[in-house]
Amino acid sequence: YDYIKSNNELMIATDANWAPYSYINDAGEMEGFDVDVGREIAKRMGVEARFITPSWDIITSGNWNMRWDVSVGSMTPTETRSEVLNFPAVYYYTPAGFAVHTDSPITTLAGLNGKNVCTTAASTWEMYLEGSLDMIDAPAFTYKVTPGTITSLADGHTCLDDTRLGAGVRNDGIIDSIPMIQGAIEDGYPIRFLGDPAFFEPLSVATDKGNDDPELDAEIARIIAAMKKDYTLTMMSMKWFKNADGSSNDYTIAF
Amino acid sequence: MNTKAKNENPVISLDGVSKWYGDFQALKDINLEINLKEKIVICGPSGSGKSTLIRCLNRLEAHQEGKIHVSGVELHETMKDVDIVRRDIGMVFQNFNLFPHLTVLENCMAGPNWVRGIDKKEAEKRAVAMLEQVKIPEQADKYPDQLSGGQQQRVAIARSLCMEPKVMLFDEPTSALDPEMVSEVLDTMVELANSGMTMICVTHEMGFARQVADRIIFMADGEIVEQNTPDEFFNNPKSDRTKTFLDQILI
Amino acid sequence: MNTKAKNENPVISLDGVSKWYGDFQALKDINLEINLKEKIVICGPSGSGKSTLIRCLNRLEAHQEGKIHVSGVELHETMKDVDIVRRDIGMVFQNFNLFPHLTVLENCMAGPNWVRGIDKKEAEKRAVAMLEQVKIPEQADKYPDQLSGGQQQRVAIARSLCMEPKVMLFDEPTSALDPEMVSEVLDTMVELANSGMTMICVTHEMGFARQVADRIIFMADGEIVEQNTPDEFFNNPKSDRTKTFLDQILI
Amino acid sequence: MFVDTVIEDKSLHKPAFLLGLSITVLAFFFAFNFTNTIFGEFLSPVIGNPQESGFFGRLVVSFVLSIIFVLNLLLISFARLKIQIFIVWIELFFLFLAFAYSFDLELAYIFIGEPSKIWLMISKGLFTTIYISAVSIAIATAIAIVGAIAKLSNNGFAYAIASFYTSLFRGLPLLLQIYLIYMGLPQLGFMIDAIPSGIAALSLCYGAYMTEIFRAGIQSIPKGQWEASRALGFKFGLILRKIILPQSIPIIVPPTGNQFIAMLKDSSLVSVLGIWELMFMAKKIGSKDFNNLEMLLTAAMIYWALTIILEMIQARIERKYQQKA
Amino acid sequence: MFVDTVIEDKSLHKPAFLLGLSITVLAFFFAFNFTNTIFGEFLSPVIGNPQESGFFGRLVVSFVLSIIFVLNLLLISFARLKIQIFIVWIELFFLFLAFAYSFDLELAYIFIGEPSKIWLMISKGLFTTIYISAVSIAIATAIAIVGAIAKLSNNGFAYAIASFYTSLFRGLPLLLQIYLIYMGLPQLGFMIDAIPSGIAALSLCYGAYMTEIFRAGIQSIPKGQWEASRALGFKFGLILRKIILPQSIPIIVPPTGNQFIAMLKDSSLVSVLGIWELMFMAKKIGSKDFNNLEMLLTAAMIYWALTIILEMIQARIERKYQQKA
Ligand SMILES: Nc1ncnc2c1ncn2[C@@H]1O[C@H](COP(=O)(O)OP(=O)(O)OP(=O)(O)O)[C@@H](O)[C@H]1O
Ligand SMILES: Nc1ncnc2c1ncn2[C@@H]1O[C@H](COP(=O)(O)OP(=O)(O)OP(=O)(O)O)[C@@H](O)[C@H]1O
Ligand SMILES: [Mg+2]
Ligand SMILES: [Mg+2]
Repeated sequence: YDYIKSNNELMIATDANWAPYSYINDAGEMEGFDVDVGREIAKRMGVEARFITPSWDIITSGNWNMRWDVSVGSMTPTETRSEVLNFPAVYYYTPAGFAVHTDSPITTLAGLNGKNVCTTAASTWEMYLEGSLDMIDAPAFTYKVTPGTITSLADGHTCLDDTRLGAGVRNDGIIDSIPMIQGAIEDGYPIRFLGDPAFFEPLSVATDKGNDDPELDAEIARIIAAMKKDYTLTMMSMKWFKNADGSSNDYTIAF
Repeated sequence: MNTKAKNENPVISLDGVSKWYGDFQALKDINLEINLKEKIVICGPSGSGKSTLIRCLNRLEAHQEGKIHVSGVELHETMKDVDIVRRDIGMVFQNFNLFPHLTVLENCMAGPNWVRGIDKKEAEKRAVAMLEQVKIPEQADKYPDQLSGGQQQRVAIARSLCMEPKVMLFDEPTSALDPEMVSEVLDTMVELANSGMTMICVTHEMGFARQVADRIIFMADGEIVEQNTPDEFFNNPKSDRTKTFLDQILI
Repeated sequence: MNTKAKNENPVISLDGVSKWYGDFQALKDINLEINLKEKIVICGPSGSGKSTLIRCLNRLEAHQEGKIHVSGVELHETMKDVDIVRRDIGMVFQNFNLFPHLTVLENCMAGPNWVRGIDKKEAEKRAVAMLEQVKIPEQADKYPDQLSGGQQQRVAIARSLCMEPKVMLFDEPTSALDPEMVSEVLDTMVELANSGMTMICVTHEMGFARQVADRIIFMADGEIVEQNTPDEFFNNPKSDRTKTFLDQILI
Repeated sequence: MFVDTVIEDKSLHKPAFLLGLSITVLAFFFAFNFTNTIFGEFLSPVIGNPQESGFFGRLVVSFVLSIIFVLNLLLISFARLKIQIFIVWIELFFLFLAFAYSFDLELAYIFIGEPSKIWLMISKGLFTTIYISAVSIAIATAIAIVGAIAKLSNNGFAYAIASFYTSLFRGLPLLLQIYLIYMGLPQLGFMIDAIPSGIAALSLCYGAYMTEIFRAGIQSIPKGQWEASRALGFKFGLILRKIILPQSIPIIVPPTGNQFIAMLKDSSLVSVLGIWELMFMAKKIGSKDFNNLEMLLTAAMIYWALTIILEMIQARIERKYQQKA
Repeated sequence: MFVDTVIEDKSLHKPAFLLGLSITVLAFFFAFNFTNTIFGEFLSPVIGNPQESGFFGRLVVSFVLSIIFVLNLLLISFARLKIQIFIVWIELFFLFLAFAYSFDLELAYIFIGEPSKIWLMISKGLFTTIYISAVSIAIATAIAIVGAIAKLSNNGFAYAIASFYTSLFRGLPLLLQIYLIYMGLPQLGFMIDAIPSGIAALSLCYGAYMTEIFRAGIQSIPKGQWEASRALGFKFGLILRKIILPQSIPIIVPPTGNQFIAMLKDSSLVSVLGIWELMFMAKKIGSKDFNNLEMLLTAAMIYWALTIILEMIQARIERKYQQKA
């Protein structure tokens, strides 16, 4: 932590692949909910924020070797991840939900049982479909769908594109984060939500276990708690997570 | 020596043949008839179009004007059966062009077996016979690179003979050879001539020409300047260019 | 003809040299001394070790026993300065080995310019002079592939001469040539011999040997069977093998 | 390839062939229904609403298409060779564009915004891509020469190390090499940044492939060239540089061109280290607005343009060295 | 390469060189602190707790390491060539393993579970990888031969199409090609499954690279071979198959080996289509339990093994065809 102070710079890793969490805006700069949260953490530490964008695999492998200090990248804390990373503070929850093609005959979650559901490979959503989700600090949830086949693709976008081809063509439905599906719908994809959110996953700031720094972890936990308390986080969530009708979502609490 | 027999159904006839490489005219209005069993020797200074002429006969080169008939078939740009004509015309190159990845025997069997459809046994028998005729049956299992130049050239001759051609073309077959090897190749060719093969040879071996040729054709600048029997040609050349050429070559 | 002068500071001396290829002994206990300005012709049947012997002299081949000294420097496996020795020994190969990607002039300039550190102007002047000596200055800007065999071999000689060697080695320099070209190369070599160059030639051109050799060495089976002046060698051969060989070659 | 003097006749100019061709093409266009494409719309004056035109519409569309196709072939066949090639290229290019267009792409997307998306990609990504590729290519070539010499030497250590190297770095996936260098070297006490890691991994991997190419090239030069050079007293490095490598260029260049082109695109793998190169920019910008494919295609066009430049350089080098041989 | 007869002396057997080498190596090991590695632990009887041994510990460790290193070199240098190569390979292999080990990998991980992770990978992934690669390689080779002939022909259409093809498919990133085929063909009315799409994309892309290689190979055969074949009345296909291609093998094989090896690994790109090949299995199994690197390394070892098999086949082919030439 002293190191960060003396450099006057907090290096924040985040995968720039996910609007509206963190992405590259039209001016070619980083922007998004995670980015705002990261900036705020740095501000409250009294240092400058600097973002770098290594791939998800690299961030989650641990052993950061002080290339960056924290990850503010919507990471779900799981048992296995906690072997290499510390999760000092959960800063919001994101709902995961199912969706199907607008022409799909399926109307209830149960309708997806035994069907072909598409999702991102090695994601929490896939673990949910497999019934093997092991989140830490997670709100309670139940497994509501037991698909017949799970099509897991490296890139979640491909699932959305496949669904677009028609109901039952390449899959019968998908599971993804609700904001992501929302974005696709707004972009004109012929899909609709199916049922309520399936589960809420907690998303946390992460630090490197290989370079254990309890002081840093404590500081982050303190800052996140303060940000929750003065509603900074809520404001940010309202700013970034908007529904089609213009209303906003506060994802800092699970319900 | 046979007597010349003009115009009685020639194997090869050229009728006003001209050929250009780009702007340069390599053959100029060539008229020529060659009969079965005739032995023709073509000579002339370098660049006079000798190679070009005989390469037109099996259409390794294309002529642009005039007509060439081989066994009655006209050679032209869009003919379907040039392969069949080529099978009837054996050709021996200055630098042998044996297939280096095949043994001597395989080189000789390739033609009969692959394009004439003769079965392997038969093709091998024929190949061995031809290798015996050129006197190197013992080299059958070697690769071309392991042979001397003279041996390679004799294999090339045997390879052509295996196709049982009606006519053999030779383009300076001895000029890439060490002198010790020239005579062994010439011996082979003389034997072949005596067996009655129709032959057209580009060569400067005047001894060979005297011994076997029915007719000697002298070319210069893409034209046939003179053609005659060897006796007449050597002893009584008609044109001045022939005289100059003979003076140079028979010093 | 010079008289033989033994043991007065030879340029090259071999002392009990033996060489094996695997199990096969190609050179057997060779003892030989060659003096400055001497012209040596080596002959002998194929496979007798002639090429092997002269290739050992500039260490293109390694010998395993005995000692070879060139200008007083011993050739051995781990010598540092083999390059320097090699610069003093020109070598002309049977198949020329010109550098095909360089022009004739560049072929001749390469040695002086790249390894002797002579500047380009000077190297070019020398190259042109040597090309004039071998009588092909007009080919300077062509590439080797555009020359006849005889011309190529003369370029190879010029290329070696540009390094101003003390000794020239020739390994059958005319045996890959068309007969018309043999004499032009031999003429060049005779001229070179007359200019006083130390020369060691493997060749079967016995006319050449008679004309220039101070000593003829006859090899068989990896041994020096006989060495003598040309007169003695041709008219009065001592060993039976020499006689047999001469009978074959001078038919 | 040495072309025969017996050219197949321009079969296109024979009526029978032309008829056969037309019928085949017609059948083809008929089998793959093109009624609902832009052609259908184009012909709507004749066939009415394409969607409802049924069998008749399909027939008309395919008939018109096949007429266009055959006429086109016929016209081109009368042109000179160079012009033929040029026209066919242009037509194929537009076909490709039409294919891409069939994805319902919002092509305007890449030009909107201030700065426009495409400018963003080029300004932020292209330079990095070219820089990384160029440096890696240079290093890989150097490695390849050393590697080829080692593989051809009779020194046990050199041979073993070089052959282990080529085997390992050709054998492991490039992505893993990037990970290992980026994450592994710090464990040994070398802290190495993202761009140097990327360059190191690309150079080592492509160096291994190119070692094999250079080895084959050097091996193809006859022994006599070595002997003649040695006889002139040339040292090893000089022989290699001035005599052997220049002669092996015609053999080395075509597969090396392949490697350069492949490296250009594989350089996008370093984006996993957070390097903002061309592909990274394309993916990240595109995924935000769900215009993935537009951006990917834009990136692809840029790669293609770079490839064509490399191809032209390659062709020029080949022509230069073929003249001399 | 033709090796000179003047061999550099085994410098290793000269005392001065040996001393210099030892000092350099010592300095190297000292500069990169190895005290905290397994070697430190090994020497703890001498230096006490490695963490606290300080300067003395560092010196001892580096001294022991450099002694081992130099002795090892010296011993190997006395062995015969083949054995030298073998030993150096083995040592390098263990060094690589040690390097991988430095990542604190849970190697046991890949063997646990019923069925074990590695078995899962091999049983579900390996076959698919091999199947896809083998089919794609076969198709790519066929395309390459046709492409090379077209590029060398003097037919305007053939040349234009072939050169457009090589340019386009070498120019676009493979991933995009996979997407375009998988998502684009359905738009034209061809529904095509994941595996055929993957195979099509791989074949087309590698076919383009190999076209260039085959073109160079065919071009390298002298004109005389064509003329002699024609004079015997061989038809084009026969000449190519029996005369030209067999002779161009020594030139074609090394770069083609490169392509086969690269294709093996690029086949992993088809995992974006949800095909369960080797890399997909590795990533999927690994990332779930956060044992990414273990699984990646396991996959890498399998790829490497396949690469070595390909290399051995290549070496055998090269040897066979070099004997005849
Ligand atoms: N492929 C070609 N392109 C252009 N010109 C050519 C070609 N082949 C031959 N020529 C030219 O055509 C003329 C005749 O060549 P040809 O090879 O037939 O002569 P030649 O009589 O066989 O001579 P030589 O005795 O040297 O073989 C020469 O001037 C030559 O330069
Ligand atoms: N690289 C080699 N490996 C094995 N044996 C060889 C090698 N080079 C030459 N020999 C053998 O050594 C012997 C002598 O060869 P060398 O080339 O010196 O003979 P030569 O007298 O020059 O014969 P020629 O007149 O045919 O050139 C021959 O029996 C030959 O087979
Ligand atoms: Mg000629
Ligand atoms: Mg010899």
